[in-house]
Amino acid sequence: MLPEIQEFFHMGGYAFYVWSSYGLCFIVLVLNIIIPLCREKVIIRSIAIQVHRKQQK
Amino acid sequence: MLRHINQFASPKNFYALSCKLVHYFGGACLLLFVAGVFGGLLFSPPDYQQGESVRIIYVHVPSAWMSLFVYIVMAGAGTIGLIWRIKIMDVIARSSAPLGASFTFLALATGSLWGKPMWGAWWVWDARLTSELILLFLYLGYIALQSAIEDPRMAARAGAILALIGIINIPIIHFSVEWWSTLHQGPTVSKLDAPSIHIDMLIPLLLMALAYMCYFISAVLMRARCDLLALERNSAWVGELIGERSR
Amino acid sequence: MYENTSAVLEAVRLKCVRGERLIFENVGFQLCSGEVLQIDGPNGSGKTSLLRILCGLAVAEEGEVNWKGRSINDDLAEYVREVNYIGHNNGIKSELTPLENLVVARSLMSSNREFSLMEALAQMNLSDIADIPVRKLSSGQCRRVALSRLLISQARLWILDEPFTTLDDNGRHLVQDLIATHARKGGNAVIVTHESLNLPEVILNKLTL
Amino acid sequence: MYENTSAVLEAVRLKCVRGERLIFENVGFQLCSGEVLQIDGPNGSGKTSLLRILCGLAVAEEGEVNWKGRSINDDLAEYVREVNYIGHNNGIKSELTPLENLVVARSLMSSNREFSLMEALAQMNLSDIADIPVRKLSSGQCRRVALSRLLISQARLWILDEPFTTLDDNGRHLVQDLIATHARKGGNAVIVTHESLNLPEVILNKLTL
Amino acid sequence: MKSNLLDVFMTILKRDLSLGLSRSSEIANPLIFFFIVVMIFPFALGPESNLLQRIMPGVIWIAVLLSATLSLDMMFRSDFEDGSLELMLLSRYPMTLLIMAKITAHWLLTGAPLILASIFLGVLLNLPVESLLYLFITMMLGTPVLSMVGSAVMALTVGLRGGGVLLALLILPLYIPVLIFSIAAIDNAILGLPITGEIYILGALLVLAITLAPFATSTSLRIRFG
Amino acid sequence: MKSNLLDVFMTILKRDLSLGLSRSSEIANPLIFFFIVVMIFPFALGPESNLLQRIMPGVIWIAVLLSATLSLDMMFRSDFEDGSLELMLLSRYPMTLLIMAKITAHWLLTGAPLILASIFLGVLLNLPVESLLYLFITMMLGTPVLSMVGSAVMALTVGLRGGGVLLALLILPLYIPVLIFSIAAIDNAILGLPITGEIYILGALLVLAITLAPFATSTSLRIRFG
Ligand code: HEM
Ligand SMILES: Nc1ncnc2c1ncn2[C@@H]1O[C@H](COP(=O)(O)OP(=O)(O)OP(=O)(O)O)[C@@H](O)[C@H]1O
Ligand SMILES: Nc1ncnc2c1ncn2[C@@H]1O[C@H](COP(=O)(O)OP(=O)(O)OP(=O)(O)O)[C@@H](O)[C@H]1O
Ligand SMILES: [Mg+2]
Ligand SMILES: [Mg+2]
Repeated sequence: MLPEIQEFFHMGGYAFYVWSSYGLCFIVLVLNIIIPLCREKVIIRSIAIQVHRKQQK
Repeated sequence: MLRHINQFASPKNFYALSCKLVHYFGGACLLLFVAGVFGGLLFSPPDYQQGESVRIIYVHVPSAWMSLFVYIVMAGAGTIGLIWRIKIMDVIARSSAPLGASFTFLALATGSLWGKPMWGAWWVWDARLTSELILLFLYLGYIALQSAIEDPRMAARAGAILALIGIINIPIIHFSVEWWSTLHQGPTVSKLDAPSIHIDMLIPLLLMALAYMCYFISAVLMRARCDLLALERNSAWVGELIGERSR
Repeated sequence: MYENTSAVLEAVRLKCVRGERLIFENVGFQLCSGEVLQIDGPNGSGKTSLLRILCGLAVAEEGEVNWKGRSINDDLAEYVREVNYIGHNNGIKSELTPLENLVVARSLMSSNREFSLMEALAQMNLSDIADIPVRKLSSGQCRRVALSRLLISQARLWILDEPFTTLDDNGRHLVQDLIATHARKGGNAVIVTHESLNLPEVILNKLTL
Repeated sequence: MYENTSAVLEAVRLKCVRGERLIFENVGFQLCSGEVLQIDGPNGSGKTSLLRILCGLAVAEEGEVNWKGRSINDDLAEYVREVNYIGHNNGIKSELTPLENLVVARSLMSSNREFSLMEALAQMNLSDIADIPVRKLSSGQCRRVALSRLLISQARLWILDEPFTTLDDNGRHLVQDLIATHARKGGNAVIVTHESLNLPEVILNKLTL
Repeated sequence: MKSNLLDVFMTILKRDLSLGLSRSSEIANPLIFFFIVVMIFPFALGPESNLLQRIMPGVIWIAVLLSATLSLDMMFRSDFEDGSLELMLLSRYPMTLLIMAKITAHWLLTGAPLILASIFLGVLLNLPVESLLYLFITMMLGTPVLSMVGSAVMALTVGLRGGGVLLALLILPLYIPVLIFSIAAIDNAILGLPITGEIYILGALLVLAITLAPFATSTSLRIRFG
Repeated sequence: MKSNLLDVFMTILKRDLSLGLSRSSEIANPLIFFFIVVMIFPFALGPESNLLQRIMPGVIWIAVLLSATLSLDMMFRSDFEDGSLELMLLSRYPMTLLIMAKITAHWLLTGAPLILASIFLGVLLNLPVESLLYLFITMMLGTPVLSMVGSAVMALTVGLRGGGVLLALLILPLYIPVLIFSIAAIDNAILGLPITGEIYILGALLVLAITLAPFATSTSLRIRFG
């Protein structure tokens, strides 16, 4: 079992290329999800503050 | 008819609808990704020439396809926004740009990572590679223009025109392999009549392509929602929405 | 000279937002044929923004501008022919002489061919320097060159943004006379200025932002 | 506040030629401590040219300018520290905010460190917009930013070229107050303007070109 | 009315030409820049004349591309800054007409001299006759496209801070198709291969640009003045 | 007084840097322009990788030269137009000091990023280590010279209509030597020949520029305002 897993990760000598492509894709795709999520939070908070102010007035 | 569309495309309705869509497509995307990655890494055979490095195909080709597709979406949405003044379309065009740039970057990066073992160099000045690089610059130019113009309405309309002018490059990228003899792979998958690729590789590849597509839809909607909120921050429906939520 | 309708130019509940800030809201007025509107207000109150909306260079956030009863956006190209806008910027090329500048300006606007360009320049006291490149002129002389466009145009609506800046007293009188004559012929003018206007026999409306 | 000599600033038979044309000749005046000079004259008579000669940016064809009895060209660098020139151009960067602009201006001039920059801006009614890039301000607001340099400088001689352009009434009063206060402290000012100045308790000389 | 339109066209054309001629730098500058870029190459590549011969058409085209980009600035910038553009937008003539005049003037002031300079250089550098001929033909077809695409993009960026280089960033990718097909035509001509395909494509680009550029430009300008 | 001078130097430096950073395009754009120029060459010269490999150092240097020239505009133009330059001339500090700050800021904003970009490209394109090393060294010596010579010439021509020709004519004889010696150094290094001569000359140019440029610039500015 273990050698098989090792072989799988070895990728016939192309480990670096294969895993960094997949890794890069993963990172970029996840970043593109996280960034709008964070931005949404920030925006909602700032709008909430704005709304709050208006209500107080 | 037009009024119908306008009503559907009102920011408020769109915001509500997009929330659902993000969830559906996000879920589909996750499933497809898992299937595609497993299929690609575990169940598909290594290539007889390229060995295991061929597994890069499952991330490279969908990224490359999406990089072209997203540009078309961006230009199309921008044009619709420009002509019919539909705000949603402006927002979608604007949100597509960073995603398209990301896909282009991924196509370039994974292509380089594939090229090093195959051609012995990270980069060769091949027509397709270079034209893909141009595509990246087109996206960056679009983003730069958007950020240089402060008024969002003006920025969206200016961007639409730029994207339209730039669309001339898309066929050039796509057909570059046929027009110039190059190192890069010719059409293998996209020859519709007889794909010259093994079925065991084709299936995970198509799964990944679908996954990318779903990913794009949900990601672009997420971005669009943010932009919409920021744009419409002074309008009544946003006030109500946030007011309810914070209560 | 022009037909006499009521309310040639009408602004209805205009609202202007720049960046994120509300500049003004609910601004409206009506001008009948032959009337002049003076706009005043503190710095930054949106006078220039209002003028740009009136002449169709910018679009109001809300509200509309009507010309002879129709919204100006219905046929902007048509409307624009009736407008003569002179903004903060003079709109003259510093490499060309005043005369050359006027030649270009005349070909762009519905101009009054009878009135010769040299006469126009002479009336603005510019005949001595009609052939010196504008870049070598003083600020007031440049302003005069820009304002001499008023003389050769047949536009019915003049929109002037602080026309008197850097003009000397003689220049101020000249321009006020021009405006008064234009109004007496039935034309309209919308003028931003902090100074008090002296336009005999003309109905002068005021709007303070 | 400053020592009281007679004729702090003196111009002797100045002559100015631009291009080939003689602009003025034989222009001279004397200013004692605490006096203000208003220069007026038709457009193109050489007011701006005269100011640039007075502050050392240009050199007169003939004649000279003396500061405290010495020709300003003897030690231009020294003289220049005592001068605050605000020309037609505002000399502010449109990307920076008013506050940032003042920071730069302060570091360039012999400034009054006690007076905080925010106070200076507040005095010019700019505190609301102290953090908005100047490019987004209206023309009058820009002019105010430029003029707020007067508040933070310790220069003795103010040279102002049409300071009131595009200012509203409030701004005009503010600037006139500033000038009057400066003069009452013994400072000098040379001002080009077509408007009549109202500077209580200050000796106002006039020069017409 | 028709002759009137022509009148206006000619006035604007004359105005822009005389402006360009009066700021003599605006013609000379792109030209000098062009010569510099071309002349730098022998320094960078060493004096191997075979090599130089082979790449010269390409280098000349690159130099043309870059100088055309630099010269774009003069098309709208000063008109924007001194308010002339507002005047034009508010004129009684269709903006597209005025823009066509401006583009024509720009091409006459930059494109045409660049073509002459290229041919001059080509002769000087002993390029083969085919190269020269097709250099000329592709430039006649290509440089107007550069001016037109340039006007549209310039209109988008005029008045933006940092607009000069933003322009370069936006425009060079758009110029590349012209470059690709021109070079392909020249290379094929030297090798004796057919080139009608490339020439057709260049012609099509030109027609496309002529029909679309004035509209794109005037729309862009209206947008910028929003 | 001394610390005061340093203060002013730093204020101006900071001002120019923050101006440059706030118009982020002013840093990013020359960089992107640089990449685009390099990228265009394969289109024009065909994809023969040997040829491209051989001329890449030269192409990179040319691209640096062009982007440096383009970015010169930002050094004085806007200061001239909005009157800030007059303010500086009338300030109580020596103009040379202020100019040194401006030049430093300009180099930090354009020269330094361009060097990094060149090295990045060099690595990506598999340039041999010697090429890379000497590309780096010659750029460290050369780009400040470009900024300084540029500032002096720019000062002479700022605000002059038609100053552009003058700019190109004056700047060329001063830029070309930098290019020639840099490329000679790189070529020799690849061939294993001695290169101290070239490096010395570049160093001498740098020292000369540092000592003379601020004075030349401030004199030019005074003349321009005379
Ligand atoms: C930086 C390097 C690379 C870039 C920028 C790049 C770019 C692209 C692009 C844009 C496409 C989509 C073309 C279209 O749909 O019209 C594509 C497809 C493809 N690429 Fe690459 N590529 C690179 C390297 C490689 C390498 C090294 C290989 C394999 C040896 C490769 C194999 C493929 C394959 C098989 C396709 C699918 C072709 C099809 O059926 O449409 N690529 N690439
Ligand atoms: N760069 C120049 N070259 C040649 N002549 C010039 C130049 N600048 C101005 N002049 C001329 O010098 C004269 C004086 O100009 P100046 O700007 O000093 O006038 P001014 O009194 O300030 O006028 P204004 O009230 O219009 O500001 C003008 O007649 C003008 O034509
Ligand atoms: N480009 C811009 N972006 C954002 N806000 C702007 C912009 N231009 C002007 N503003 C803001 O809009 C407001 C109105 O500006 P406007 O130029 O219309 O004022 P104004 O009444 O003409 O003032 P002034 O008397 O100073 O000329 C100002 O408060 C200004 O800060
Ligand atoms: Mg205003
Ligand atoms: Mg003046």
